[in-house]
Amino acid sequence: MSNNKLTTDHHDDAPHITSYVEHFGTWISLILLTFMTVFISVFGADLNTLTVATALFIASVKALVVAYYFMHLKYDPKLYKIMMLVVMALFMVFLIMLTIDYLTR
Amino acid sequence: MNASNFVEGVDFSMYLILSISVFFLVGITVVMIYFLFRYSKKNNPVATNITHNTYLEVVWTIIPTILVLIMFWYGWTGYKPMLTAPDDAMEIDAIGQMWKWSFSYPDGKVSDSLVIPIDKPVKLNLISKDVLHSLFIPAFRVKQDVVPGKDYMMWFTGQKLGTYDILCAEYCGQLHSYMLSTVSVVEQENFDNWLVSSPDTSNDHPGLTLLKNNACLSCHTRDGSRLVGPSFKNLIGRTEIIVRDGNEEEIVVDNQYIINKIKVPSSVSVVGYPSGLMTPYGEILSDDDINNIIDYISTLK
Amino acid sequence: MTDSSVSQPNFFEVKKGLFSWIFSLDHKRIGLLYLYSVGSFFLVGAALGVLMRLELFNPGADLIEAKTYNQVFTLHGVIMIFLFIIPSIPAVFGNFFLPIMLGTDDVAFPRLNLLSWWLYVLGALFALSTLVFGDGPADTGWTFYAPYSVKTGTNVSMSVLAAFILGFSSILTGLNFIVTIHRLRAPGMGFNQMPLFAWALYATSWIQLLATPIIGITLLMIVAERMLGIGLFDPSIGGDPILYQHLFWIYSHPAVYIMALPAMGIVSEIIPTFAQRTIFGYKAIAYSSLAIAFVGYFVWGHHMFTSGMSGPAAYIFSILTFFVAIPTSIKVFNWLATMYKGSINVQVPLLYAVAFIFNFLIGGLTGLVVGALAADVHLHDTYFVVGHFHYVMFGGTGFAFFGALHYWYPKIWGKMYNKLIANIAFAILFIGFNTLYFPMLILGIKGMPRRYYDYLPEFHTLNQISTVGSWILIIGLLLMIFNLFKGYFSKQKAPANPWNGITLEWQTQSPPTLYNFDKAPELVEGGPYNYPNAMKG
Amino acid sequence: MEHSFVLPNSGHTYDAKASKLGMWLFLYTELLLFGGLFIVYMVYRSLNPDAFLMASLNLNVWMGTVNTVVLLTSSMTVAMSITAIQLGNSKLSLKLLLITVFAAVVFLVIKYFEWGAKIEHGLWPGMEHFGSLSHGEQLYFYLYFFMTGLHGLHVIVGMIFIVVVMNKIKKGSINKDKNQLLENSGLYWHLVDLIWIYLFPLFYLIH
Ligand code: HEA
Ligand code: HEA
Ligand code: HEC
Ligand code: CUA
Ligand SMILES: [Cu+2]
Repeated sequence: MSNNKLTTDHHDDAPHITSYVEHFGTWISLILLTFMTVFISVFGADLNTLTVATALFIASVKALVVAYYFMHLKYDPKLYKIMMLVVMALFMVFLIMLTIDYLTR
Repeated sequence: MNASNFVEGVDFSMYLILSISVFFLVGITVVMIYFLFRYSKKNNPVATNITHNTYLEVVWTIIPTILVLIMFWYGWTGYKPMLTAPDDAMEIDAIGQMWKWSFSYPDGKVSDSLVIPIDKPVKLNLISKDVLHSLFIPAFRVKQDVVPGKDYMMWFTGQKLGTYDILCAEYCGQLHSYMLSTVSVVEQENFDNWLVSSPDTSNDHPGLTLLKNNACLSCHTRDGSRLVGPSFKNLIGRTEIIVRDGNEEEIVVDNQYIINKIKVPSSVSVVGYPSGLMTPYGEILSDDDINNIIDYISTLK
Repeated sequence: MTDSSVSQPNFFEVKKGLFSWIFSLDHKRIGLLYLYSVGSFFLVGAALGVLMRLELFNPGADLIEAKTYNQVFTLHGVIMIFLFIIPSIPAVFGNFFLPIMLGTDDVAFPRLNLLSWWLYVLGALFALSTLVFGDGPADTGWTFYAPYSVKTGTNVSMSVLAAFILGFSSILTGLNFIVTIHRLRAPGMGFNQMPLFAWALYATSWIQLLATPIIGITLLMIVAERMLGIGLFDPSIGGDPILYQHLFWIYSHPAVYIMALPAMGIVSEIIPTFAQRTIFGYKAIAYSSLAIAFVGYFVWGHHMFTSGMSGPAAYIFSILTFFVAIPTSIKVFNWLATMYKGSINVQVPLLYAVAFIFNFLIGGLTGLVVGALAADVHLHDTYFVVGHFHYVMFGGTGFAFFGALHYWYPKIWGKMYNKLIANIAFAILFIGFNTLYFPMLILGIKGMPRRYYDYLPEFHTLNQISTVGSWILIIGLLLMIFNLFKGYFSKQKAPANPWNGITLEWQTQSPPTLYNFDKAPELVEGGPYNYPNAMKG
Repeated sequence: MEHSFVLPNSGHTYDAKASKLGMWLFLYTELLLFGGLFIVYMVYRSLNPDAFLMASLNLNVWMGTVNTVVLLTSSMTVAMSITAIQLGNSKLSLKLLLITVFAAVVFLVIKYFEWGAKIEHGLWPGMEHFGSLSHGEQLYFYLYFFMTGLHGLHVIVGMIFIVVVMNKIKKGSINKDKNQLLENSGLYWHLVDLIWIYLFPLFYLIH
């Protein structure tokens, strides 16, 4: 049925199956990152303004891991990566434009 | 001479763009209509497939680009001076509230209309007591929103004697279109005289003066008709249904109720009227003022 | 397929009865459901517009009270924006023709498509319920600016929820179209062989998808503040009303391109068909849609030049605003060049397309005036802006909508309207339109603010002219509608391809069969508009 | 469906890829829905940095951490359930989904206690103690309730989605060859997780 479809946007039809081990590994790394960010925030208070940056940085790494492995983005056709990138870029530009306004008021 | 120092910049950018616009509008329309006739089915039975022409396309990308950059430039240069007031500008507080402007001068004089000396930069500190307003003087080509909780300003120099309209340009509720005032540009000496003259103390009841000055009358009438809030006529002694702490109850309006209502309007709300519109006046009106108001209201029978 | 072969039952005939319509999964029926609902709301909104014009005929209070007037323009704006113009072309003609033009039998998710329509109906009910429930329709303007929208006693929550629901309806339509375009193009039809209407819808859909949620959440914040006391924009605790405006316009500016791009797509279909030659600059038109959609995201601040936004932000928004004008002007020049050396068959749809260009030029060029910082300080929130947006929305998108109606009418119903009456109606409509809105531009330059129930005496004459224009417009519009209805009941069948078009919808019978095609459609070689009867250029 | 003739590109045939593309597009709108709130958060936090810090001290970092772990674990189990079904093991897939739903419930229960504690301390808008907070702190709590509330709503929707999917697995309509719906529910669930990944540091870890 589905192989009737046009596949201009996708090349390979055999789905990639992620192994249990890989999922488990992903989970481990996410947990580690979580503890890291909590640790930095609770015990590393002297980092001051840097804490926001590190917390957000770690969160972004986590988000990337979730998207790439759990959400399978890594094995998906390029289109999905491009779309995700565009959406993120769009949102970043919103933030940047707003920052320009609020910083220069 | 222009009415204000900004007229030139604004008008230049406006009319420049309008002229370019008229040029393109007329040009494109004429060409379009010409094509409709010249290449009609009758005059040109066989069409020609022309897919593109790179040279032409580059030209008609670059020309508009240059033109819009010019437009931006004059828009900017006309706008930029509006952002910073000169240091020697005379500062006046311009207060917007539903639906009345008032202007408060440094030495305490408060007026419903703006009076300014000619050729002297004036800076208005824009204060809103409730919602968004926008102070708009078409003749001066200035406009700036008045935002509650923010202190924005606008400035200008009146350059031509005369009286001009002040309008509210940001929608602010029922009587938005009546939130009008005027600005008079006068000679310096007339201005000085005006500033020290005491407001014409007519034989108004002091309570009425207070009601007028605080814009109470833009929401409450004195003749029993309904505006935004309940009328003041026959207010004292009236039986009403109000909501207090979420419960409806029937009360008889007395002085204490009115004092409370004026100071903390959110504490009770009258059934059938929008709650939350009236702003607290506890810090604006002294107890004496409120007593004067009540005294006046009690005369409205 | 033309009617030479044994013709199959068309999609009207397969099933009958109300339920076969309101629960139909057929994209053509859903498109028509949208047409009827969108059309009805247009009339309601238009009647409100005429009511305002009547009130403004003379200064002072004549017909309605100030508060009612405020509710009327709010409802007018909400209906026209959310119930009429945003769904108009995509949901009606996009639904009906996108699959056919791509050579497929439906959109990718037919059930989701039906859900969109139901959400639309639900949202419409919410919006209109304010007439009956609570303290009447919102009186905030369609922009719902905080803090007034939080303070007023009118039924803002309901109107705002309506906009929220309608937003989701619009998102789902957009989502459906994107997937349809990615997955269901006819074999051999690459992106660059798609009709330009499909390109326009593609760009539009991305805006619907990525901008609408922002207004959704913003409006929810207003509801939360009104109902739960969660005061995110409340200035008395340091909330920032200007932040509300930012969020509102982050959606609502891109939204104006949701309104404009499909209309441009229509014009890009009509002109080559009636010029009987290939479109000039196919790629430029196709990609400029994407460019407009993309740059359009970053110019929202031009609605806020006088709001107290910072100077540097204002400069950036202003210059970006000007940059959006460039892809738009590229389109205009390409359309013009498409008429060059065509063999032009002047018919009603083409007249609407030409009127679109004229009106849209006025609208777009006045847009440039308000895009300039200095000029906008004077013109912001005046009738100049009202004139600007009616020119682009009504004169542009509205006229394109009427044009599409006349263009595809024979395909949808298999009938033809009276062409003479259609021409007369067009002429009246065009004259009425310009009489109605041109004076507004002058009023604005003279300084008359918008959302004014009452005005100063110096604005009297122009307001009267404008109101008279609205009467002319009524006549034209009623004549047009009458003519379309009459055509529907005429006995004569229209040929399957009356305009000699070559995009795929002209290959099927009129009205199309349930599954659109009963034989694989044949793509035109050398691009969708490569007219075989034209000379090589 | 009595097509006399079926187009090769028919919209009426099952198309896993279309369904996946559609799901992703929907996730983008969800991301931007929360995006609007993140914008508000960014602006108010940058305007009231100290008040946000003060207010965040009312939150229990450990509860937040536990909830993060719970959500991450549930994310892993849905991901694994997809692997299971792709390998043809519906039973295992169902079990893994059950764990996911269970984790979702745990998450909500913890959230319930957190909110309950806030309300007990009078930190709900309109309560007396709330009025005595500084403006910035009030904004913080408005945002806290609004954002975690909306997120909680998404958890509930995701749960329902997964339960529906479980039913279909039981009935066999989701199976080794046709499992896009399961994958979609997984994608949705990961999104819920993704948003929490940002909510957690933004509300709990301000120090
Ligand atoms: C269909 C809807 C639509 C479209 C397409 C547009 C298109 C544009 N709009 Fe408009 N606009 C609205 C709908 C629309 N607008 C609405 C509804 C409002 C008011 C909302 C409210 O407050 O209620 C508004 C308000 C509005 C404002 C805010 C005004 C104010 O409140 O102060 C501004 C300011 O910059 C603006 C600018 C523009 C510009 C630059 C374009 C450009 O995209 C136009 C580009 C087109 C052209 C330029 C014409 C073609 C060009 C040529 C033929 C070539 C020659 C050109 C050059 C030399 C460059 N618009
Ligand atoms: C697609 C969008 C669209 C369309 C088509 C229109 C169409 C019309 N609008 Fe529009 N208008 C808006 C969108 C639109 N409007 C928006 C967004 C606002 C801003 C709101 C706000 O400020 O918040 C606005 C604001 C607005 C104002 C400004 C109000 C103010 O600021 O105070 C005015 C004033 O004249 C006006 C008038 C009209 C008129 C006369 C029509 C007419 O052109 C309508 C055409 C229709 C007819 C001529 C009649 C058709 C025939 C019938 C209805 C049958 C007859 C009916 C009976 C017998 C019952 N509109
Ligand atoms: C923006 C509109 C507005 C302004 C300005 C305003 N009020 Fe009111 N007022 C209302 C509304 C609306 C109500 C009724 C709803 C409510 O209870 O809040 C009300 C109620 C009242 C009541 C109670 C009336 C009753 O029937 O119980 C009094 C007294 C009152 N106002 C006095 C004043 C005074 C004095 C001023 C000026 C110093 C003033 N108001 C300014 C809108 C306003
Ligand atoms: Cu004040 Cu409008
Ligand atoms: Cu805009």
